[in-house]
Amino acid sequence: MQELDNDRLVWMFTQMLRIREFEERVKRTFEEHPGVIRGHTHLADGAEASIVGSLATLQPGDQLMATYRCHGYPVALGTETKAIMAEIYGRKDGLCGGYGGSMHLVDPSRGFMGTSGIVGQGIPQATGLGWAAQLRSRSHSPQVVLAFFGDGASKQGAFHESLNLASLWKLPVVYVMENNNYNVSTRSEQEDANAAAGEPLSVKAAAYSMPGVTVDGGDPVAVYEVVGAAADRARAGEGPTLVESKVYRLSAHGNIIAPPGVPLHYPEHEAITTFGNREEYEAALRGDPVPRFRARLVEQGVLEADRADRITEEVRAEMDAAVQYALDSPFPEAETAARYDYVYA
Amino acid sequence: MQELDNDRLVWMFTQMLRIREFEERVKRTFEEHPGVIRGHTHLADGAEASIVGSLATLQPGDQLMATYRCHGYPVALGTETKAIMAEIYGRKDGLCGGYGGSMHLVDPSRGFMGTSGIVGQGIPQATGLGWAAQLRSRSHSPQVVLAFFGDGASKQGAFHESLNLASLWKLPVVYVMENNNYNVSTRSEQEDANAAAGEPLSVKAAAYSMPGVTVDGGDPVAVYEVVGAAADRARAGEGPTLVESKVYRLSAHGNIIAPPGVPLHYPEHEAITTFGNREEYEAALRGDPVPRFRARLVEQGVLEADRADRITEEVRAEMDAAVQYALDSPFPEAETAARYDYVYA
Amino acid sequence: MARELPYIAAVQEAIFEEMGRDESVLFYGQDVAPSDDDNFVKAYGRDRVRVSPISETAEIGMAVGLALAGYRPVVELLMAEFMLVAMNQVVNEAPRLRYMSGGQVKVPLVLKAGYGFTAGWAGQHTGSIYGMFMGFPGLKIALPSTPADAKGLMTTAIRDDNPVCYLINYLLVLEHGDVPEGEHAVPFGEATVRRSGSDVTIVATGWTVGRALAAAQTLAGEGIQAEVVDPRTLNPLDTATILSSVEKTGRLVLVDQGTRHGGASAAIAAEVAEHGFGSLKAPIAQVTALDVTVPYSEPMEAFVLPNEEKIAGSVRQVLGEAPVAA
Amino acid sequence: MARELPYIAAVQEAIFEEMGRDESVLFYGQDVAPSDDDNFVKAYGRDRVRVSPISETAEIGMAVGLALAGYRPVVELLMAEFMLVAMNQVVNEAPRLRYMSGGQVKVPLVLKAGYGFTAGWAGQHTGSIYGMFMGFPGLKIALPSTPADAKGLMTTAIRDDNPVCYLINYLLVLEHGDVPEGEHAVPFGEATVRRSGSDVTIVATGWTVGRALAAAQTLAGEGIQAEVVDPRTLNPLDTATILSSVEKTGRLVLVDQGTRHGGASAAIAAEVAEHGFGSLKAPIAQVTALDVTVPYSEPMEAFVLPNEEKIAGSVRQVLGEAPVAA
Ligand SMILES: Cc1ncc(C[n+]2csc(CCOP(=O)(O)OP(=O)(O)O)c2C)c(N)n1
Ligand SMILES: Cc1ncc(C[n+]2csc(CCOP(=O)(O)OP(=O)(O)O)c2C)c(N)n1
Ligand SMILES: [Mg+2]
Ligand SMILES: [Mg+2]
Repeated sequence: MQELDNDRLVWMFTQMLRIREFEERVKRTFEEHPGVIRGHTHLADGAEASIVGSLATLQPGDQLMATYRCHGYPVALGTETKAIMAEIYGRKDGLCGGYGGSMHLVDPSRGFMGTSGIVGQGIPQATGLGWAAQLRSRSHSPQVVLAFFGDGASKQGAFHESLNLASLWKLPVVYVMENNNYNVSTRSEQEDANAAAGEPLSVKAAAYSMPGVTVDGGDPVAVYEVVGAAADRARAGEGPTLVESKVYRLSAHGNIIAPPGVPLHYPEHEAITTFGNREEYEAALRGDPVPRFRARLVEQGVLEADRADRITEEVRAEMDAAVQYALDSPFPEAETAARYDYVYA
Repeated sequence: MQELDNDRLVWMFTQMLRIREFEERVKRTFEEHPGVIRGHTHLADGAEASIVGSLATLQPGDQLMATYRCHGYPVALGTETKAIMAEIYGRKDGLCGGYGGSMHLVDPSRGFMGTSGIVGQGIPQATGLGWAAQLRSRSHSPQVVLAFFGDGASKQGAFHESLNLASLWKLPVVYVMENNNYNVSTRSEQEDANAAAGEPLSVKAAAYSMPGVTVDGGDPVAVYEVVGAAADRARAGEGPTLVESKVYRLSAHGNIIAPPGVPLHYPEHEAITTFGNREEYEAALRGDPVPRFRARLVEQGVLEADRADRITEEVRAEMDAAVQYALDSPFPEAETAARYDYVYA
Repeated sequence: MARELPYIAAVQEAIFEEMGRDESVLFYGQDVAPSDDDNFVKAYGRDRVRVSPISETAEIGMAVGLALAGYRPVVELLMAEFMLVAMNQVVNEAPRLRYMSGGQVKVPLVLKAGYGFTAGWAGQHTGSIYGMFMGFPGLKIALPSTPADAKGLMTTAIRDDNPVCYLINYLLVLEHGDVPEGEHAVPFGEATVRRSGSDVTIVATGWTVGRALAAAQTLAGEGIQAEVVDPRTLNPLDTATILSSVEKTGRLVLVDQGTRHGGASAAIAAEVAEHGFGSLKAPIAQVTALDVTVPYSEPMEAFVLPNEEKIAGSVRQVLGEAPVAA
Repeated sequence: MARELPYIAAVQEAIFEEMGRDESVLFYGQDVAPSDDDNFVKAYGRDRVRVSPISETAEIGMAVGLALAGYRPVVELLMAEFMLVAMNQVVNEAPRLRYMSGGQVKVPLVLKAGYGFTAGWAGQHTGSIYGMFMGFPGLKIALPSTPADAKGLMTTAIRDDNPVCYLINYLLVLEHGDVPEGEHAVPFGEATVRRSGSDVTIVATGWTVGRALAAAQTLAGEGIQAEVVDPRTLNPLDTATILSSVEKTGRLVLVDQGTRHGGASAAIAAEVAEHGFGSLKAPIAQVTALDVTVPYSEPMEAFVLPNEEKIAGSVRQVLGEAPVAA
């Protein structure tokens, strides 16, 4: 694991900000351009530190998989935000040509091998990437796979089966559970026996004889260190690790679910709408990882306040341009739905 | 949990013997009456102490579920062995009228709610019985459900999902894993990360914040005590327990798998056929729980040798009669396959 | 007395009322009442109403166990695809246990799930996959297309002593319609004729019923009288009503939100090609979704789906065909 | 050069040979080579040949990941029912990822499983459930009925850049037949005519091909010439060959080891009722398994299945039917 020098720290801050500003624009699209986004979107706001801290450990050739809550990864990996936004808007110039949409971003050229919209189902796929990485590591430098998923996903059989196999075969995978304490509107302690007992979810690692670590997912450096150590271990052939990264989702699970014709929007967070607990949500806002990290870097003299402002402006301009690009992009021709060369390779 | 008095100990020995003698006859049927048993049978020889020690904890109203390796439970519960054998022979007088066969014994009148032939799939079903038992316990005496399954089954997602739920809801279920160290011809340490690390499989309980206990499944009294304590805990509303009961399967996984026309038989144990390890198998034979328990009872003066012999003779006569009864029982009328009142209630 | 209700409210009303009538009815699933401030919880308590983890295999498997123990669980599964992770429980356990036991047990349970959410939900959430449940004797399948049926079929599903896949069409959830107050049960296995006509029979389910009726309206303007039949349940399938309609019209167009080989319309075509062949004056046409995964982008998504124009076009085509020479 | 091999050996030979030709082919699954004393392990090593836990969701999900990373996994799944616990990976992941990605990825993998083991394997292990895979564009389905095809279709399955369900009929595993030595690939989507005839077309797959040929033999003695067509793959489905046979014979009997509404024969009936209607001189008959779970006891099990007599009887019936009056 490499030391984080100042440039890298600033890069991390920048990526966190890029994710945040991207997601804000996705969210605002529902207000500013009603009807432009359809279906279901899920935002990464609140998880930026966890995502960036994790991705900062990647080396060339490494790969990752994620869930429907997937915008943040390709943004940080360098996929063009124009292409991501155009995908979310269902446009021809979208990352997946409009075939995939918000839940199904894929950018193999950057190691982002895709997502599953079905809870937990990306975990075994990432484990398969791990086997492939193990084989590639025989002839290349050691490679690692990051598997991202939610706390709720750890109650799917797929989680259990995959972690056992990865540990047994010492696959170079780091399982990063982004624990935001909610499955849609259900709280962890309502659905997880460990959580109900006040235990961290990383104790589940014991069932797979693998290390389990819990980390503050709001601190990108802490995440970097924990995921980095796990990645080093994986590269050394010592097998997988379960990392529980504690985050707070700052938006509702997703936009409202409604049939065509009903204007979509983001409701308030479930802490408020389901449990009437506005204080929980506001405490989370006060601990927002993006301003927190900015303040820390400024305080530590890593980043000057006006440089931070400049970065912020640049990022905002990038994201505004992404929105405009996506709005201007044409829809795919209807008949291209019948591209059977996309059905069968 | 009740003290095991001498009568109860003798009852336990008798049930173990009944299971053993029953299974021996199933096995011998392949030699003595070729073609009479079809499909796939799985024997409980070696697991008698575990089964009987577990079932000895049951109280009226309690229920259980098991796997395809299911002959032993109803034998010990008092289901007529004639009816069980007739089912295995596909006869009209079979326990399930010939519809189910060896893998699908059911006797709801004795709390034996059935089996699944699909690995792990009975576990959530037993968990559902546990919810029902929890509800019944509100108005009746506290009731318990035993869920039996193999070591291999603990690598199915169904295991993981069920144990979490049971712990979360404090369902009165005892999960009894019969660990015979094999999935067909694969050894536990080849497929289980805990086993590969030399850990007991009961450590998996940590992932569900429930107690996990490992017990010598060759000792019916030890099993009785461990399962009994777990059942007491369940009845007290304190939730489920995972019990790993270590047994050795004394026959091959099942009879050979072959299409119609090929005579079926039981091959040697996989320790020998797959791994060439005859010593492992012979050591297991030397530790055979049935003679071991007999010797112990005789030695402790609980059971006189000649009474044990008499019991043995009675049991053998019962099982011979079961075979004869099953051989004599007619086949179901072919057209009764179309009993649509069995398809739809 | 009937009043207007949205389809989804009619479904919930049926569950709520059945829970009031029968203590053995339980209701649980993901995001079912995480807060105690919920009508179901307030009326029936936490013993009977629970929120569960994202564990479909356990959720459905538990339903099987509960049913064996004498309860009538209704499991909220949100979307039909989520049953795929637990498909063995759905098709290889629940519907088989009674038969395998020689009639000793019964397995009354309801798997409530949505399907066909072609509203930008993209590749993994939009499947009209009801056809894949049709090959499993013992498993009933209900596909309500109106608010009244949504209530009536749910009532029947809960009372049925067998496992039922009760499939909500997500595109219809806010459709309003008259729904009877109080007890309302629609029998399984009885198709309904949504519109009478003498020239062609259109069979449609769920959301496509509305598309078929719209097409029939257009066709009426051209002097073509289409009869629209809604089977309402795929198992049991009321072939008698379909056959007698085809006997009258001599022509059959099948509409399916699912893919062409996916099951429902193909099964109906096969029944009619065998048992109603003598009535047929033209080929049986299928208007199904294209054989692709549903794409996200709106124009592509629309292109994939059956619609009024495709249905009307297909009707015109089967009417244009000359009667078959012997 | 061909030599006699049992069907199951032909399958294994294809895998073995493809592994020799292409390093990216991997082979794993439950009870695949637990001992190192195994030909696959000796030839290709533990990097490429592994025994896995009873974890179908992980096994199949890993195959998807491996395929995305450029490998060609062949997963041993033993019996088709065991895929039911992992059905989302099979039908909602593997076949959709390419399309959803706008063609960016491909997912070459083979799911090898048995089906139809109606030999006393009772309710949960005997399903002929291939039909339920037919509604998922992107997912190919191969059903070899001879040792030569067993080899040739496996070779093609491994080379195919898409997910393939390769389904072994368990009743055929010891059937012997000529199998070409060395490279042998049977193309997907090409039905084969197993017997020519002019009076009726019988379409059959897997184990039922033999039953259909036996029935055809019997019928020949009565002066009836049946043509027996084996589609070999259900997706792609070679409707052209079936249609041209029906054009010649005017009559169609479909044989299916699965249930009546389960998919395969219904889908074929629907295709012909739409595209071959003009050729039909009689109803399309389906000879399928009864709509029950397969019972254990031999006489009941036999009663449930299609067989020579039922097929021959059905052929006589469609030939007895008067040509349809217009
Ligand atoms: C198998 C399955 N069941 C249910 C759903 C519906 N669903 C979508 S997201 C979600 C919550 C997931 O929670 P978690 O894993 O914690 O991830 P988060 O959304 O909080 O990031 C649920 C229940 C699904 N997509 N797949
Ligand atoms: C889901 C599933 N996968 C595979 C099988 C095939 N199978 C039947 S028994 C068995 C081994 C089970 O091992 P274990 O759970 O340890 O039970 P045991 O047979 O040793 O009692 C396997 C793999 C199955 N029946 N179901
Ligand atoms: Mg979460
Ligand atoms: Mg075992």
